[in-house]
Amino acid sequence: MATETEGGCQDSADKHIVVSGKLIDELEGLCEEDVFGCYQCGTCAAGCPFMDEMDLTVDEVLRYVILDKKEVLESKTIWLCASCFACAERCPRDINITKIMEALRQIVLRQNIDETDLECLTDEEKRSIPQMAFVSLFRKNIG
Amino acid sequence: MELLYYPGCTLKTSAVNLEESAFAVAEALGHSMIEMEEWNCCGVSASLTEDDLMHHLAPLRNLVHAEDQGMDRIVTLCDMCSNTLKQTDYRVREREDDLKTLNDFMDQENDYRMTVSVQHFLEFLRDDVGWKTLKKKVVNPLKGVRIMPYYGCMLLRPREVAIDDAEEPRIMADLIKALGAEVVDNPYKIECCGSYKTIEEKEMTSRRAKTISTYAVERDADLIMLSCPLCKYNIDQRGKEAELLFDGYSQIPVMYYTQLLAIALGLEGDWGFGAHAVDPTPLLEEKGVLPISEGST
Amino acid sequence: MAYEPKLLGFLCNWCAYAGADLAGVSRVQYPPNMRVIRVMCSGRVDPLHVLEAFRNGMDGVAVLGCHPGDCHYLTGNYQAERKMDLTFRVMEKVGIDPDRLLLDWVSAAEGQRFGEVITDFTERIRELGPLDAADAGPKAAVGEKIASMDRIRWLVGKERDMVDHGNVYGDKLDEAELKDILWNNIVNEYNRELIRSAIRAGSPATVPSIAEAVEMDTATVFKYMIDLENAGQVHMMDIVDDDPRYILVGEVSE
Amino acid sequence: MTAENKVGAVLVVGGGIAGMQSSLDLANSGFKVYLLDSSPGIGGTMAQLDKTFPTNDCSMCIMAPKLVDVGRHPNIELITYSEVESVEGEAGDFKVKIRKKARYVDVEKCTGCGVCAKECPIDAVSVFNEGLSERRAIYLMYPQAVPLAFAIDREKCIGCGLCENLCLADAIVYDDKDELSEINVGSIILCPGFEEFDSDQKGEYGHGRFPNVVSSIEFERILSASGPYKSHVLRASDGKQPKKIAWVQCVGSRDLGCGADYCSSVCCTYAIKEAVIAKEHVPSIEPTIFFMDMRTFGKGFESYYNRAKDEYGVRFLRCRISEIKEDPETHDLTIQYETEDGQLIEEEFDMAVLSVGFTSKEDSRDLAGRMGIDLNERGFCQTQEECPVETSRDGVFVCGAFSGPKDIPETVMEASGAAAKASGLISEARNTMVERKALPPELDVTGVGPRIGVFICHCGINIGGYVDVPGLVDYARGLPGVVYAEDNLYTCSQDTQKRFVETIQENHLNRVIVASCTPRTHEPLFQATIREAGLNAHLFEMANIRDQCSWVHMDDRSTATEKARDLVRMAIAKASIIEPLPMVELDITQSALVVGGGLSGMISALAIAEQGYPVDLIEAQSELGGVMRRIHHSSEGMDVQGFLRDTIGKVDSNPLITVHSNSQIIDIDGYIGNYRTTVEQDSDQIEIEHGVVIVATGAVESKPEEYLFGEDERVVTQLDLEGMMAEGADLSGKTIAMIQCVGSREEHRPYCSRVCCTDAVKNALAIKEAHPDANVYVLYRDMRTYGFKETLYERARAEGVIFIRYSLDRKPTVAKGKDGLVVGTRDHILDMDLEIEADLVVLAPAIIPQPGNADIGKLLKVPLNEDGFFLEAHVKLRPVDFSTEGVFLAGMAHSPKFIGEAIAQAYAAASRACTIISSDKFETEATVSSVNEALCSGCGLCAAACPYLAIELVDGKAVVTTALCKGCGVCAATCRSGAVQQKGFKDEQILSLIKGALCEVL
Repeated sequence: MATETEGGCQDSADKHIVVSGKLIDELEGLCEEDVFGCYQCGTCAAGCPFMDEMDLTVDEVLRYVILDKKEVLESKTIWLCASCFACAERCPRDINITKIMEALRQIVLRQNIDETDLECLTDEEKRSIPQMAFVSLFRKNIG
Repeated sequence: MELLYYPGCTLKTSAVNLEESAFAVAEALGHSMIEMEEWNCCGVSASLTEDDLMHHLAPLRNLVHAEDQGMDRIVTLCDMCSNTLKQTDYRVREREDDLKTLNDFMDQENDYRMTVSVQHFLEFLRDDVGWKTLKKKVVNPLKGVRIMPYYGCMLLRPREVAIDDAEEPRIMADLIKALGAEVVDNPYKIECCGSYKTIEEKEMTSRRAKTISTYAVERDADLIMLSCPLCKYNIDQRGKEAELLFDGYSQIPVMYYTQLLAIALGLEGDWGFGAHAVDPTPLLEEKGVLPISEGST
Repeated sequence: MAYEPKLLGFLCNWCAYAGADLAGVSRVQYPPNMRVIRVMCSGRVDPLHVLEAFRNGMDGVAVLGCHPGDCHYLTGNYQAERKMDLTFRVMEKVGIDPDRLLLDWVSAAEGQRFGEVITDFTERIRELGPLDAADAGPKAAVGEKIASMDRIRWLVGKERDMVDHGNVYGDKLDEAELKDILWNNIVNEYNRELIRSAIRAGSPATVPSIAEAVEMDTATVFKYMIDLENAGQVHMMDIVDDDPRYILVGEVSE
Repeated sequence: MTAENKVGAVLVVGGGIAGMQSSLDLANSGFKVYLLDSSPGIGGTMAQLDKTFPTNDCSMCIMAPKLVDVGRHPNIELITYSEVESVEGEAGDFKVKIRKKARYVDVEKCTGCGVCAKECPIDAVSVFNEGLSERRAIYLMYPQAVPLAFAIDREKCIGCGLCENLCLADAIVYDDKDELSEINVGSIILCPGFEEFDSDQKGEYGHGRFPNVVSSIEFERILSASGPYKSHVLRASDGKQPKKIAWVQCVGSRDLGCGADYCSSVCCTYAIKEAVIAKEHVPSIEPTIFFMDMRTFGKGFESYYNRAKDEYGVRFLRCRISEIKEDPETHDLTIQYETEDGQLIEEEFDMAVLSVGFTSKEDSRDLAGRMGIDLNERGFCQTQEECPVETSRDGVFVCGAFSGPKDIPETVMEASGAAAKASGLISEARNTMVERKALPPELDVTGVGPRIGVFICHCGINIGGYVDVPGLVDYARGLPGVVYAEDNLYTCSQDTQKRFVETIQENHLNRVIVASCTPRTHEPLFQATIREAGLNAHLFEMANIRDQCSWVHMDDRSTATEKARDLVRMAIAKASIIEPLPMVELDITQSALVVGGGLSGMISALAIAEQGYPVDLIEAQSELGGVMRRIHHSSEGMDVQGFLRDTIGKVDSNPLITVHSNSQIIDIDGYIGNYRTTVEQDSDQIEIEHGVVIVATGAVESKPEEYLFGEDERVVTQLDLEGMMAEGADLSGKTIAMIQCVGSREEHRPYCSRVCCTDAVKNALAIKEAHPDANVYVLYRDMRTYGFKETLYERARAEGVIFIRYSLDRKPTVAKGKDGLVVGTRDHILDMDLEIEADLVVLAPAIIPQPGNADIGKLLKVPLNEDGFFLEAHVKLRPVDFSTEGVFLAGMAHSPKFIGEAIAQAYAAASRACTIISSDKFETEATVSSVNEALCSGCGLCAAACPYLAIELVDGKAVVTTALCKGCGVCAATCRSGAVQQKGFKDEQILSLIKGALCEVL
């Protein structure tokens, strides 16, 4: 971590995530949310502050899980989620979407594929950004 | 009265000005903040997976240390600490078996007897001090200062740990009125500031800061009041950087509620404005709430 | 030439008027500015009389009656108290300084005190200066309109009864609550009158233009427009680029 | 409970449209009705509505006739501003304690003039106008309220006594107390209605904080002409006319966040109505509706939705928004939504309307608790699909929104249904508590010159304040034929009416003129009084010198008086030549003919038999049951085949019901009360006499012509699937793809078959329960599992059934694959092609009308609508009647519906039929047409003009069937030779009115 390799930091390597059975069974232990309860009303997407940067919209992520399309684990969206709970509070089906996003992240992290690599940060930033940001980031993005 | 204070990491480093102003305010109101003897990282951010009890250990230890000191309440300044501690407190109260596992696992510490509650400093001002008494203590009312309250999400969501109405919070608006300033209501006050995304998604956080601050500028607010050090960094620092991304955009100052409270109570001190990307001093002087001190930047 | 305030005094026959005579007999000297009207009881003085006085150019009005409990007609002075309370409120609302009205009690034996009361009142009005008729005239007229409304005179008339003996259901009312209801009616009627005069000044008028003229927010003005339309005093003539335009209706011109 | 001590009266709790309909049915079938309402006037929520879908009729215009009928029906006793305290006893004999709350106004004396409210110093929020405007402490709920009487809101009133001082009718009663009374009834109908969801609970939409966010019921008041804004569409923040209005659907429905796991059924359609009506009021308005599934499933609703989209340009956006933001300065609103292809858009709106759902009322729940009525867990009254109008307690019935969210047609059907059950229970006690006033014999006025009495009313100051009434009396005294004239303060008050009778008899008057308010509400009252004085009711004429004279010329007294003089003179001119009109009575064959032996036919037959009247049930096939024979389990878990078996058993064993199977109707002759029908049963013909006809011919499943149906036996319909599963088909491990809207909601058939979504979900659940490892996909356009059926949709998703939406322009494809069938479609969220390897494809075909409807229609002279179903008299308020008197409609012949709804409508048809056959006499209209044969040239013009076929040519002369004649007078105006005249409105009478209006001296 000491040397700051300007060129060294590149986007995280393409991950080869292995998921044997159905996604919904993988999620079983991690969160007991009734993903199938979703009727694609779009409220979560309409209320998410980070939708512009997301490759999959929030309801598309849920749809991937329902249709068991494993590519959802490679999407940028699950890492962009800042766990602000706006979607969970507003979902008419009372599904805690924030927990589902965390569970999806955990599936990847528990195959010890880390999302974050701190090379890209300048020293100055390491000093000025509040520690709570780093602690949160490590907890969320590193297995 | 004596308040058992849980600082958390950031309050000791980049948010020292929040701590100092809070200490000064507490004292001026006749209370003393006593830092916990034993405290460790609050375990931000709360783990949301069902099977992960491990990450609740850190916050639980803090609750146990408070019980050891014989106190029934922890006061926090940082929104994220308050949220994380409350979520763990809520979970162990809801599920005794988790508490039992955690208690059995902790061999050095005593068992958590659920006698401690977690209170954010804003809640303390509202519930224990009360706006009326606060208003009486204000000697230097912030007359003519238009302040936009910004709550972020950690104080209001998830609903089990909210300190106010999640859709229409009033706690900061009441505080601003008590300080004699004008409230600039706004629809962005409960939208996320970008939180820890600021590390890897700098532009996104700058855009968030610009959206929130532009609204304030259009309503000719003078400054944004908030309570969380990470929100402060994202809107203040990333907002300043947004000036490079969007020409013609200028970031308005951001302040902690404790700094404004200290000024209103007429306390002496420099409140650590140096740590702000946009120094609020010129504005405060122009509004006549701060004495024109020579040589200030 | 120094400003000499024009004053009017209503003196109740049994106490204040007698007090004034006693002052005369005792050669008590007091300024000559006040013209006196003798009434049998201070309770006879109608708010409209006071407002009419201001409308016609008086700078100050005094109503002097018996001390509470001394009234020859038992409760006349209590009625005066309530009627003048209404007058103070109306004056405050329409923008005539309530200090220009004095309500006081002078007994038949207080000749000396009568002189002092008159002298102090004259000085008070001299300080306040003359009442500009052009400005106060229309204000007093609006005040009279309010003070002559059925429901307001009924509330004032029944106030004592309802507070001391109880209303039609037999329960005694809390005075402060009754005062709020009275004040609420005065404010509403005044605001409606303001709005009517704003429309009169520039008809047809839109809600935003009225709001600006009467310095009220558009939501409140709109709420009053609904009341006025239901009462048949205002009519929505048409809607021009999304702004309804209102005209006065059934206005019997003074 | 023996027949003797059954009480012939019914208590109806709740005076909304449901309470009014059941009360009228019961009162017209010979039962005493106590109609109780907790508010000062009846009318319920419908009174608050502006227009109603799908016809856009003004709600008050279609409800007012029922309001007035209920208000003055001799068998209905109105108990307003009252609550039920307790109910003792059992079915047939209940003792009900009632608390009549102190109203502080004497209902008999108050005439509703409103002088008191004008001056009352208290401001209170008008609940009727949903807080958009204010009312006083003394208030009238709405201008057309019945009874038209004010009430004092005791909490708000400060007791200052001003209203008593102002009231001319001396109707104020300050020492009014609550009264406890007890009534004895045979059965009880609960229809207390519902409450709108309080949208303040959805903080994210800002109702209660943002002035420009209103609820849908508030918007109804905004649209209403009697509403606070006089029907101008304005917004509260600045009174401006909004340009962009957003409707937000599912506020408080389909939302676990506020404990509502059901759909409120009506919000989609009423939102479309509000958008369309707003657009009609203000063409510049741009309405947008944010929705999840567009649930326009009722009769005529789908084409209503299409017209809104195509003709009115209402924009439909399929996204449930997360919040509404407001700019605190301008109060404009911003809504962020996700488009169907995943883009996030932020858009500004001037105003937002929250389509709030239904919740149960708190005091209805308390009442049910006190009466021991079971509620379901959502607080609505628990009912069974076998009989949706019965509660858990014997003798207590339910209708309307108290048993669940429903729209007005279904409410009216359930109301008549509840009336059928309530009266069926006590049919032996019919006519026991209903007294027909003994009337003196009618005075014979033939040959006696006119002796006219003129009664002119002050109506407090409503007339007297603006018209010189005493002057009018002197003027009338001078006119020819007038022998008596007087004025009184309130002519319609009880005491004046008593004096009326004496005055007529003392002065031997044989014509009566009353100059007062509108004949529409008061003519029957005065006619009944003069009939009690021995005069024929039609020797009477009114002059409307209030609603159309004093009230509308307030600022010009002289012209008002002059106009009043003209109106009185006109009435007097006609009075001299009016004639007594005999009340024609027809005798009724007290029996019914039911066409169609399906579920609806059988239920209505049983209901009529329960009332004690014989029924002939005509069934084309050999056995009863109709399409229900192919249904094995219902969406609410009812044992369908078991219920069908024991219903058929009841029909066969009922002595009053004669079943004619394998029978065809050859001819139906006659009219109401006197029908003769020829029925052919395997070659021999029999003739049946009966009084009424109930059409219950049902409907059939159409044959799909797409998705390889008929070409591959693995493509079946939902009914086939039910049959297969009943025979235990093994579907474990199989993949089943269901396709909805096959033939429905298409260009050539623009209606929704209503039941297929729930049917598909029901069958999908059945498959999953039997074979958990089966994969079930449902391809749909809008999931229309409305009402409490939403929970089925929940359970299906929870069981892992996958729902994929398709649009009309991208229909799924079915092709033969290697071993299974390949169903191709596109995922609506991912916008990605999907292929399903299906072992079985199940289609939901459209439900189409019986082919034979056209012939039955011709025989009964009743019309069909453009979709081929029968056209009822009025889609909203007479859903089971035909415009031709005496013919009624039930079941799927009306439109596709569920088993429970068909049963409710069957009972309703029976109740409506019994209003006619429950008495042997039928009083026809008096002002019917008559033909002077000497002048009639038999040209047939009159017959062509009559919409009711009440006048026809018989051997070259026009003949009127008085029973069918509704008294409109069109034939008289069409006749070329003056042969046809309308009694009471003869040409000479109308001409006399014209002459009276013009010349000063008659």
